[in-house]
This record gives sequence, structure tokens and C-alpha cells, in this order.
Amino acid sequence: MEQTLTARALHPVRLTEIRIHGRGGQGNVVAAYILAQAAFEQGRFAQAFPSFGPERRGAPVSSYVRLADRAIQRHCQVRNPDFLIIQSQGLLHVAGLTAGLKPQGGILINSARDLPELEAEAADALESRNVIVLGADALATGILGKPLPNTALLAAFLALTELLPLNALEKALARRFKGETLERNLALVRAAACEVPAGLWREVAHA
Amino acid sequence: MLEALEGSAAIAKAVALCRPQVLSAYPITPQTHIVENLASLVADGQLRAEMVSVESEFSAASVVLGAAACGSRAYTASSAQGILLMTEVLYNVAGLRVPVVLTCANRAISAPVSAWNDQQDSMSVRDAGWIQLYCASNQEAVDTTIQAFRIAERCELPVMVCVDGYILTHTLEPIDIPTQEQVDAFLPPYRFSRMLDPLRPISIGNLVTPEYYAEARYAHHQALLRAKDEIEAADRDWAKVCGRRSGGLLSVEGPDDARIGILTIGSVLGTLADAREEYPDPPAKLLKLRSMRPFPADAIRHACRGLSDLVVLERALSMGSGGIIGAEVRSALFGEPNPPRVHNFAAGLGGRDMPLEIYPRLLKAAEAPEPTRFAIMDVELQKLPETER
Amino acid sequence: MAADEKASLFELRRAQPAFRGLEAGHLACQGCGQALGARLVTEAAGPDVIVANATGCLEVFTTAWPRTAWRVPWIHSLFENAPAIASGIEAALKAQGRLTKVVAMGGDGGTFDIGLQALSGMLERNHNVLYVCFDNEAYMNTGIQRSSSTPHAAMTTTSPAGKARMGKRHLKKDLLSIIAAHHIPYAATASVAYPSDLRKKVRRGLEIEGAAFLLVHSPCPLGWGHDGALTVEVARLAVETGVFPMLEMERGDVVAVMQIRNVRPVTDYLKLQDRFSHLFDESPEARVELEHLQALADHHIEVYGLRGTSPDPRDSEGADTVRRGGLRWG
Amino acid sequence: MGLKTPSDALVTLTRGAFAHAGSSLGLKTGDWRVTRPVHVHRASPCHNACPAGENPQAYLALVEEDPRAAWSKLVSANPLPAVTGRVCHHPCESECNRGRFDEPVAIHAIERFLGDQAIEHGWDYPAAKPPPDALEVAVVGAGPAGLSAAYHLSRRGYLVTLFEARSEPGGLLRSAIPAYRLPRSVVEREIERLLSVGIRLEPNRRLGRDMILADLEKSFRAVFLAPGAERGREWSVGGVVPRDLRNGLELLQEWISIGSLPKYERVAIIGGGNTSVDLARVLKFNGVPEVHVISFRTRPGPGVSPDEAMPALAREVKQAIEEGVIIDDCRGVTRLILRGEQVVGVELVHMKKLPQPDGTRKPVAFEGTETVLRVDHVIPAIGEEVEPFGMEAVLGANRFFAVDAEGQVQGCRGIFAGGDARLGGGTVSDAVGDGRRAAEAIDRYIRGVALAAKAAPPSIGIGELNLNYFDHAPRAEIRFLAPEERNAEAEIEAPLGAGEVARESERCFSCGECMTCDNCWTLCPDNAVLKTMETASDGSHYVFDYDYCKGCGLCARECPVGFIAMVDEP
Repeated sequence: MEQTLTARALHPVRLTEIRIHGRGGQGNVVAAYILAQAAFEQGRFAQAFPSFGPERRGAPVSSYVRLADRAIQRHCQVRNPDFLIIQSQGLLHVAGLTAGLKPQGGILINSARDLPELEAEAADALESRNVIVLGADALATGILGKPLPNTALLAAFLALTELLPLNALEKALARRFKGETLERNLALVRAAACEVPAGLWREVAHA
Repeated sequence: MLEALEGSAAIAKAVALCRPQVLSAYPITPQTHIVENLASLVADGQLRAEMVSVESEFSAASVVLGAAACGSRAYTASSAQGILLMTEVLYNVAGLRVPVVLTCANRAISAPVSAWNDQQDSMSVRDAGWIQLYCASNQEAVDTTIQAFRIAERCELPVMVCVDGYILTHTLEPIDIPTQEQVDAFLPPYRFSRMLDPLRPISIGNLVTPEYYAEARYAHHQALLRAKDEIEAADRDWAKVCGRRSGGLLSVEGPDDARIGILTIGSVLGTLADAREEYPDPPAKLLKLRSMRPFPADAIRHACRGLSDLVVLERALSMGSGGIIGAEVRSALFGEPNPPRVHNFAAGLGGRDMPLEIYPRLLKAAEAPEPTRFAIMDVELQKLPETER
Repeated sequence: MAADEKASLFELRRAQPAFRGLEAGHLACQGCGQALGARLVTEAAGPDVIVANATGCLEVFTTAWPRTAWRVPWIHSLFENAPAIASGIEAALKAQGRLTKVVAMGGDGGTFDIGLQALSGMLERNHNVLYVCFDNEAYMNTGIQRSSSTPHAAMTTTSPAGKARMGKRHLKKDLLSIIAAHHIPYAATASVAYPSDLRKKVRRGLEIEGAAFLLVHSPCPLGWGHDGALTVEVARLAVETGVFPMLEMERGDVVAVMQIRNVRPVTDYLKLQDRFSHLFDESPEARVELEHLQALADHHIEVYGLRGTSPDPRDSEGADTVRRGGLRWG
Repeated sequence: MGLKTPSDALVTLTRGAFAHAGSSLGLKTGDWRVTRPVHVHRASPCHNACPAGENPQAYLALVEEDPRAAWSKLVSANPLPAVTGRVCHHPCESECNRGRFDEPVAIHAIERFLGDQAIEHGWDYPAAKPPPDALEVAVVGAGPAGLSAAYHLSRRGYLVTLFEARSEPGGLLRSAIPAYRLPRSVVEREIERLLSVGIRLEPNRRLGRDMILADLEKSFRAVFLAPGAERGREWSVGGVVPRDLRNGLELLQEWISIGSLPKYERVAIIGGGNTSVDLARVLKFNGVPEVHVISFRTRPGPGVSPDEAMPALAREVKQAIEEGVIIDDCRGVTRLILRGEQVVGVELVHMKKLPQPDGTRKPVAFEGTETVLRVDHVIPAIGEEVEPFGMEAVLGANRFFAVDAEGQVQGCRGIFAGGDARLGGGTVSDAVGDGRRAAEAIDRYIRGVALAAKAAPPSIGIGELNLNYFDHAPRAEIRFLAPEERNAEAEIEAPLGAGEVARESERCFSCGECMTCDNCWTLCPDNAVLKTMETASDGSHYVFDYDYCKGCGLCARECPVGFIAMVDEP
């Protein structure tokens, strides 16, 4: 009955929390798992989990990622994420989509439209937020042949926040894909990364 | 070696490393990913075992009973309704003293139907005569699963490894997966003394008349009490192999001079551990209850010495009475010279989130003038019509 | 859409010319075959009907509290006891002298596997209940695990294709023969691709005094791996290839079949579905399984005499012929 | 059970967590959509193919239930259905999608049935009499083009004066199409009913003789010239012409009006059009032992492309052969063999019209295939051109009127032209179509509105239909008089009965237009297609409820007629 939990430095663990929104069948959970895997590849600590409950093809779903500098012990919901990744712009008019996002929090949206159009259409969700739009569907279709936006969005997210180097994401992808599919995904990562202003969210991410 | 894995995938790898020969399962959320991972290990030829996809949990438990009785290490897993459906078989496996390991991916009980986490399922079968070990993290789930096979086979008592559904099973995090050599060093090949064997034919499951039934129950009860040492030994021996402890029966963390203790079970412990760092005062001890059965009464008495207040937090309740662990802790402390005041709360039922902020509320409750006999601390009464409040 | 039109849509929904069994707003995947089947069955049976539903996809996606899509009285208890619950309801109605019909519903898991014992009891006691099984051939609600109704060689998460396995080893359980052995007055198979045939069989099952059983083939886009828009087309091909025979039985004997006008090769049906994609990788094992599935379909055609001799308005190509004008012929 | 839709505000937990029937409506699953189903009216192949601009899909939809409504839909485009039902080459049937499923719908027979019913029951044309003070338009020529223009102008509220050179209206319908194809009574009664919509007929008024074009331009807001092509084109073989040369059309018109024909033994008619085939059959009916039709084009039949085939209707050529006419197709006349001025034979050679390097198509004779055909008479029937008398100023040196997209004669504001007199004109249905288009153009011209150029939407092909929902059914059997029973008077093609017409109309696939088959309403897993008993805004009986539609695309896939398309969410 000795002390079992290793002694912990008494400063609270510093976390970066991300919420990913998508539709059932859009690889929403896979995106969270890949991002956590990328952090793990980089020797960082991470945790990823889906929104618990039945997922139906097409239904709006969300998944969560926590990144940290040391082991994450907590097992509870992410309430105030630092960033949002929205895989389908159609979700913008789902009530409370951006609820809980920290004031400075960045929103990365997969959409073919430009920012003013989106802001006009979903004012309450996006106004006074810093939002980056990425045409991930088109990018993915061009390279993978299918509009699977998750890899492109993760690459753009890491380019914006520089939380992890891109090759961490590439190593994570290498664990899941191989051969031709892997090559195409790696190409997509490089293509998507330079579509967004590198390091724009650096300060926010490392605040 | 360290891998980023979903809890269920890690548990499946742990089970595979224990070289089971018969796996049986019936799908039920949130246990499914465990049996799916095992199925693909078998399908890819990485695990030579018989995967029996049965037509119900009642049969899942029956298949592993038959297999274990016949000399093969057997494993199954289930949740909520599945656990209740196999309850008759659970009593039977324990009563026959057949060593089997079952993972319970904890989930709330219907009605009303809920696919989300709480511990009502395993708590409802705490009297079935099984050893019940609860895991606070996915790493513990891996280590406890491996220890469970040795505990079960040495004590000839089935072991239920309880893992919070979704919260742990569906969460991906870094987990150290031991090597086959490490497991083989710790866990000897399966041997069952009363194995069904035409060479030494015996009958298992006889009718017992009133002359002997009480003795059978007594022996079973004693075996469970003696299993405490085996549970501690397994934890110590496994720590020698992999360098990690899982907390034996009960483990305590926190400053010795703390006057407040929080005793709880399962994944919420990680959240409270993080919370202690954000709310350093008043200092409090965390008492992690790992073994629900056999219930570590003396360990609890020892850990509570010096405490003015003990908060017991659980994720189930005995409707019409109150807290389950709370009641058992109070009975354990009965007769202690100056026992702490025991405040008993249930929370997180049916998957309700237990955020960090629950920790300061528990500390505040501990300093209340009157101890709370029992309350569901996160119920929102405005959601009920007047008549039902 | 203008607000007034929305209001009129709301009134229009209430003024539909025929009873609509399942209301909009349920949470089924896009193109769900079971949602379609349940709506058609409830319409043919309702509104004076009580439904006892086993645990499964249908139960989950229609009744997430605080809402329900059911328009008829509906009860869900557990996974394995729907037939027993229905028996209780039927007994009570008989005791009260009420004529309301009773329909028990379940998926293939709830019917072929965990609920078989309760089903056999209900049939043996000949309760005046119509049991409808929506067969989507796996445990879909829990994420596509194998059931005894999963077809041979089909991939599920617990019967994956790998180096040592080609999907499910065992054969699809021949539940109809087990039902037949109970010699109940009426049992039949139906498909969401033939709604008129389906409705006729539901009414037939309810008119007959005593127990009746209906197996409705209902594709699951997610589990079978095809686009939601193809659900009816996939169901139709299952019938046209002989994979899913359309039968009617009385007292255990086959009394009528839907003849197949032009029998199509099984691959026409298989190639639309990802759960059979491993059978198309040109390996010898894949070839064996394709031939095996073709043989099983041919066997169905021979045993039940499914091959049509001459074009017939009720055969696999005539049965769903449309006609101009409303209220689609019954 | 009341329809409860608890709002999304806080909901109190019911005992045992029961829910009210249909309360799922409280959750709008519409936001699951990425694409949505929409109704798309598509043109059917028969509609696009019809020279007169009819929409057979539209009137076939009504004919079983309400033949009169079907008729008024039909005559909103073509006022002469009883005529065209008999003489048109019905391209609608060759384009009918059903043709690639089993057999095309017998559209012409239904068109004829409706025309005949209208005549028999005296159904009024859907055209109000124009007010006495309405604007006035002049139409020259009461052939199919003129009649159609007059009718459509009258419907648009113009007072029409229809000038006809002959004593009776009808043009070629009356003068050049034999009764066995187009009975006299049908022509007369249908034209009489058409004129009754308020058109002032002025018979025996020839342009240039009884009035001059300049006067018409002054006293009418616009003029439509539809004089037809009455002047036989010059014909000779290397400049050589027999003495007693008679033009094929004149002979045919003479026979129809007087009923007399010269005595012939063996005759060669040059040309592959309807006039040539009709004249050949009339000669056979009148006992001429040997009648040849010679054309460098190919006999119409399966696999023969329209520009290679003889212009005559395929069924007329087939009947002619049955009646003993000899068709010498892919043949040209290279020499006339004369004894003095009298023809004793013609030299034939294999000939085909082939594309030239400069893009035009010219007949090419194949040297070495010459044969001699013993005949006593040669009759050219190689088409006609406009009789310029009275219209020289407008016609200029052309043989036909050249018109712009509006149908206006080049360079002559307010003067329109159509029918056989127009370059490219040719069939009766083309003429009817010209009349309708001219009426629209004149209306726009008078009202000063520019032409709204809108190309006809592409028609919907068989690939876009879901054929699972149609069962094979044979085409209604069109019965003909046996060859031996045929004569020049009795109509050869028998009509279809009302029952046959009803069943035949059920064979129509209703391409691109909702046929209210209920498939979308029946097969929607989400109950998101609502049925309206009265027609909805877009003419169908179904409305998509986008609050709940999840965009699965099943309705679009299973719509038999391709009326539903999936489009990206706006």
C-alpha cells in the first residue's frame, strides 16, 4: 500500500485542447487519433477520444485531442478547447458549434468559400473569432482522388500553430497507411501546409 | 514498448500476450473494440486461439466456463446488459471455482437505456463471488489484465477487470505494452487442477445437500479473503518485471499530514490527481480503491487513521439505500477509535462528465458541519417535474 | 423556404393521404434500409397496432430520449425478450377483448441469435403476433459485428478478412427452416426493394389468426459498404441473383415464391458492397469464395424453384412496375 | 395522439423516460445534408424531336384520364393533329426512349386519335375570338404553315386575314396528298374547325394578281408569307428533255382534283420524296403495269441514317413495295434514250451522295455500273421551289426565302416566311412548327420585344431513367389494309380504339417529368418527402421537407423518370 503514483511536480500540467467537428463517416475520430499519434512520435504526451455515443453516417459528430508536456492523467470532456477544426462547413449552422472555444481560440474550416462569405452566413458562430479557411476537399480530391479533408486539415493546423513539426504528422500517417496511399497522403500534407500562413497561431498555441 | 493506443486495442494486446486459447464474446457497446481487435489478431494469424462468436452473453460466459474447465486459458468481455444477462453463469463460474478473466467495459444499466459509462453493471454482480479489480487508467487496464490471469489461476477464482466504458476504452493515449518475454516470465502456462480429462475423469457441478452447501460457501468466501495477498503479490511481482505498480488492493497518494481524504475508484482518479495540482489547498489524500472484491476493509481502516473527514465518491448506487462503496467503507470503519466523518456521493451516472471542478466541491463538502449521508452530487432537479423531485 | 410554406409543410405533414408509420427526425444513417422497412411495415400494419421492439439499430435511432419517431404505441425492453414482451401484450389484449394488432420487431441479431429462444416460445404458443425481423445481416448498432445471419465470406469487424480468414467462415443461418419447423400459419420473406409485395405480406400476416413471421431484407449502407442512394438497388439485386429468396410459407410448407425473371450472376450483387471487396483481389482463396457464394445462390434457385418460366407481372422485374397516378396500388 | 414537438428548451424527464409519438420532429436532421434532392423538369426526347414543337409526354399523361384535356394540351402547339397524325414522319417515335427498351410508343396513332375525337365531338380549340378592334396581321397561303400561323396569331389576340390563292384552304394537304393517306373529309373538317377560332379566310386571292405585297405591308402590322413551293424545279438529263415532259407534283395534283391520268405502260419517276412515292402508288392503283421510283438516296430502313435515306416516309415506301412499285435506290439517270422526241428508255448508274473535301455533299456516279431501263415515260419529282410571282421584290434571286432566327425574311422588317417556301422547310410538321414560331416572332415584333434566345434543354436519355420500374409490353398493333384490298380512296392505316390508346399511353416512360408514381414518397427512409393532393408549386405532387431530408439520394436514384437530381447544398 506504498506510494504508488509517481511523485508529481506540483505545477499543473499545461494542456492544448483541440475539438474536431465532422460528420459520421468522415474519419473524424481517425483525425483525432492521428494528431495524438503525431504528438507521441515527437516524444510529447497526448490523449484523443471521440464524442461518446452512437455515430450515424452523416450525423454531426466531434472528437477531442489534448497535447501536453507530460503525462495526462485526467479523463474528462474538453470544455474550453483552444482550437476548433471543422471538417464540413455545412456544420456552421448547427447550434452551439463553437460554444466553449477560448476567446483567442482559432477556427480552421474546410470550405471552398472565402472567409467573408462564411462569416456572413454564420455570423453568430464566427464573428470576432480568428478563422482560417482551407479548401481541403478540393486539395484532397486533387491528390487522393477523394474529398477526404482530415489529413489536409491536420497539416494546415500544425503549420498554423507549429505545435508539432510536419514530419511528426508524416510519421503518424506512416503508422496507418503504406504504399501509394501513404505517398499521396504525404504529398497532401506538404500541399496543405503551404496553403495557410505558417505560424499565424504560434503565440496562441504556446501562450 | 510505449505505443499510442486506444484503450481497447491495448487491452486486446494484453490479453493476446497471455496466450489465451479460447476467446468468446458477444458484441455490446462499449466493449466491441476489444473483441474486434482480438478478432483481427486471430484473422491475421498473430494469435492462435479459437474465437467463438456466440449468439448472446449468456453463452459467452458459458463458453469460457467450458473451455477453462477443460484446460484452456479462456477470456471474454462484456458491458451493462451483457453482464446482467450472464449473471446466472457468473455465479456458476465462481461457485465452480473455475479461473476465467472477464473485462467489464463499465456502462450504465437500462432502463432507461444508456450506452454511456457508470459502474452500476459490475457493482450489481459484486456478490457473485468473483474477484473485481477496477482500473484508473488504460496502463493499469493492461497491467491488471495480465495480473488477473495469474491471480485467477492461483486462487482458482474468476477475475473481473473493470474498465470505464468510452472514457478509457475509446481514449487513445501512450501505453506501455509489455513484451511476450515479460509476460511469459510472469505468467506460467495455464493449468487447472480439476481439468476435465478422460484420463482422470471427475464430475464438476454436483448437487450439494444442506449438509455441505454452507461449507462450500464458507470455502469460497475464505478463498476470496485470502486472494487479497495474491492480488498484492501479483502487483509486486509484475512491478519487478515492468517497473510499474497498479496499486494492489488500495493505494494512497498525498501529504501524510492531510486531514481530508477522498476515496474513489476508476478513471476519475486521474482527473482528481490533475485537480490536486490546480487546487493545492487544503491538502488532501487520494485513496485509490482498486479491489472491490475482496473488499480491503483493514487497508481502508489503516489509510483512514488521522483523517478527520473521508469523502467516498462512486459511480453507482443501491437504489432505495444509497452508496455501495460508502456503505462498505462505513461498515469497515465501524468500531475504529476516532474514525473520520464519511461523506458519500455518487456522480457521473449514465456518462455524465466529471470535470476537474468536482474536486474543490468534494473538499468543500468535507468541511461541511454535517456529513452528507448520501447524495447524487451532480443531479439537476430542474430537469424533473415537481412530483418526481 | 418562406415561413408560411414551412407552416404549410407542417400541416401538409399532418394531412398525408396515407398513414405514415415512422416520423421524420430519427437518427438513422443516410439511406438506411431498416428505417425504410420499418416505415413500410408500420404503415401496412398501423395505426391500430402495438409494436414491441428488441434492442438494436432501429430501437436506438428512433427513440433517443426525449424524442420518438414512432407514430404507434411502442415498447422496448431488452435485446432478447421482444417476442416474450409481445406475447404478454397479446395476452393482455385478449383478456381485455381489444382487437388491436401486435407486431414484434427485431434486427437479425435480436432474432437469429439472442432472441431465438423467446421467438420459438412465442411461435410454439401460437400467439396472435406478427414478428418482423429486419435482416441487415450483422450487429450494426454496435459497429458491424458478425451475427449468425451474416452471409458466408462477408467481412465484419469480428469476422475480418486477413491472411488466415476470408471473412465469416460459417454459413448464414437458415432461420426460415427453423421457423417452418414451428408449423405456424404464415411465414414469409420480403425486401425493401419491393414495397408493395412487403405491404401485402404484412397484411397477410396480420389477417391470419395465430403467429406469423416476416423476414425483411434491409441493406445497411454503413455495414455493407455502399452509398445510401443504392439501398433499394442492392436489395433488388439480392433478389434477382437468388441470394435472398422471396418465399411465402404456410404451416411450414413453401406455398409461393417470387420468380426471378432474369437470374443475374452473384458478382453483380457482391461488387457493389465493400464487405465483399476482399473477394475481388484475384487471389485463389477469393475465387473459391466467389464460386461458393454463386453455388449457394444457385442452390436457392433450385431448391425453391425460383427461376421464372415466362414473364409474370409478379416476378422480380414485374413486381415493382409503377403506374401513373397517386396512392401506389396498395 | 396529438403531434407533440417539444421545443429544444429544457425538457423535464418523464417517468420511465417515455416519449410522445412523432416527437422526433423536434430534431431537424436536415443539417446532415451535403447534397439535396431537387425536382428538375427535363425535356423528353419526343418533345425535342417534334418539328411542330409538340410535347407528347405532356398529352400522353392525360389521354387516359381526360382525352379532351390531352387534346387541348396537344393543340396548344399543333392545331392540325388529325392531319399530322396521319402524314407526319413522326421523329418523336424514332427518338422515343422506349424504343431502346422494347418498342417505341405509337405516338402518331394517339395524336391522330385525339384529332379525330376532337372533330367527332366538336371540341373547341383553346383560343378565344380576338376582339374586333384587335391588331391585324396578314397571312399569305392557307397551307399547313399559314393555317398554323393564323391559328397561333389568333390565339394571341390578333385579327388574322388568311389569303389563299386557290378556292379552298389546305395547300398541299388538299392538293398533293392522296386520300388513302389523308382522307379529304379529315382535311376539310379539321381546317374548318381551325378557321372557326376567328380567322377571316380570303380565297381566290393570289399575291401579285389580286393584291400586291406593298398594300399588305401598309394595311397590316405584319405579313407572314407561306405560299409553299409550287414551281417544279428545272429537270433535264444533260440538257435533254422529252417532249411531253410532265412534272410529278402537277400530275399528282391533277389526279387528286380531276381524277384523270395519262395512259402509261412503263414509267420511271425520278426522285425519292413523298410526291414521287405517292404518284407511283396512284399510278399502280390506276393499273399502270410497271412503275419505277429512281433515287440516288437509300431506301429507308433500320440502320439507314436520315441524311442517306430517301425523304419519303419509311412506312409509305414499304406499302408502295407491297403494292408492286419498284424502288431503284442508289441509282442516278445518266442518259435519256430517245426515238425522236419519244423516250424509250433511261440509262441508270449506281450513285451515292457523298461528302466532298469542301464539306458539301454531292451525288457521285460510279462508272462501269451502267444499265438500261426500258420505259415509255419519265416523270421528274425532284422537289419544288417558290413560285416568285408577286413576291419578286422579297424573294430576289433565291429559290426559297432566307429567314433569320426570328423567321423574318432577310432585310424585310415585318415580313416573315415559313413552310415549304422557307429554305430547309420540307415536311407538314415542319410547316406547322414554322407557323407557330412565326406567330410568336410576329407577336414579339409587334410588341417590340427582343427574341429571348433560349436553346431547348437537352433531352433526357434512357441512361438517366430507372428501368427497373417498367415492365416490357408490346406496342399497340397498327393495322393496315392488305395490299390487295388497297385502292386510291380508302384510308390504308386503321385507327386505334380508345382502349388501345389508353393502354398505349401507359407505355409512355414520361421521361423527365413526374408521373406521380409515388416512388419517392414510398421509398424515403426519413419520411421527408410529403405528398400533396393538389399539384404543388412545380406541378408535381411531392414536396421535399429540407428540415429533415438527410440527402441520401435514394429518391433520385429510384425515380423512374429522372425527375429528381441531387445538387450540392446551397
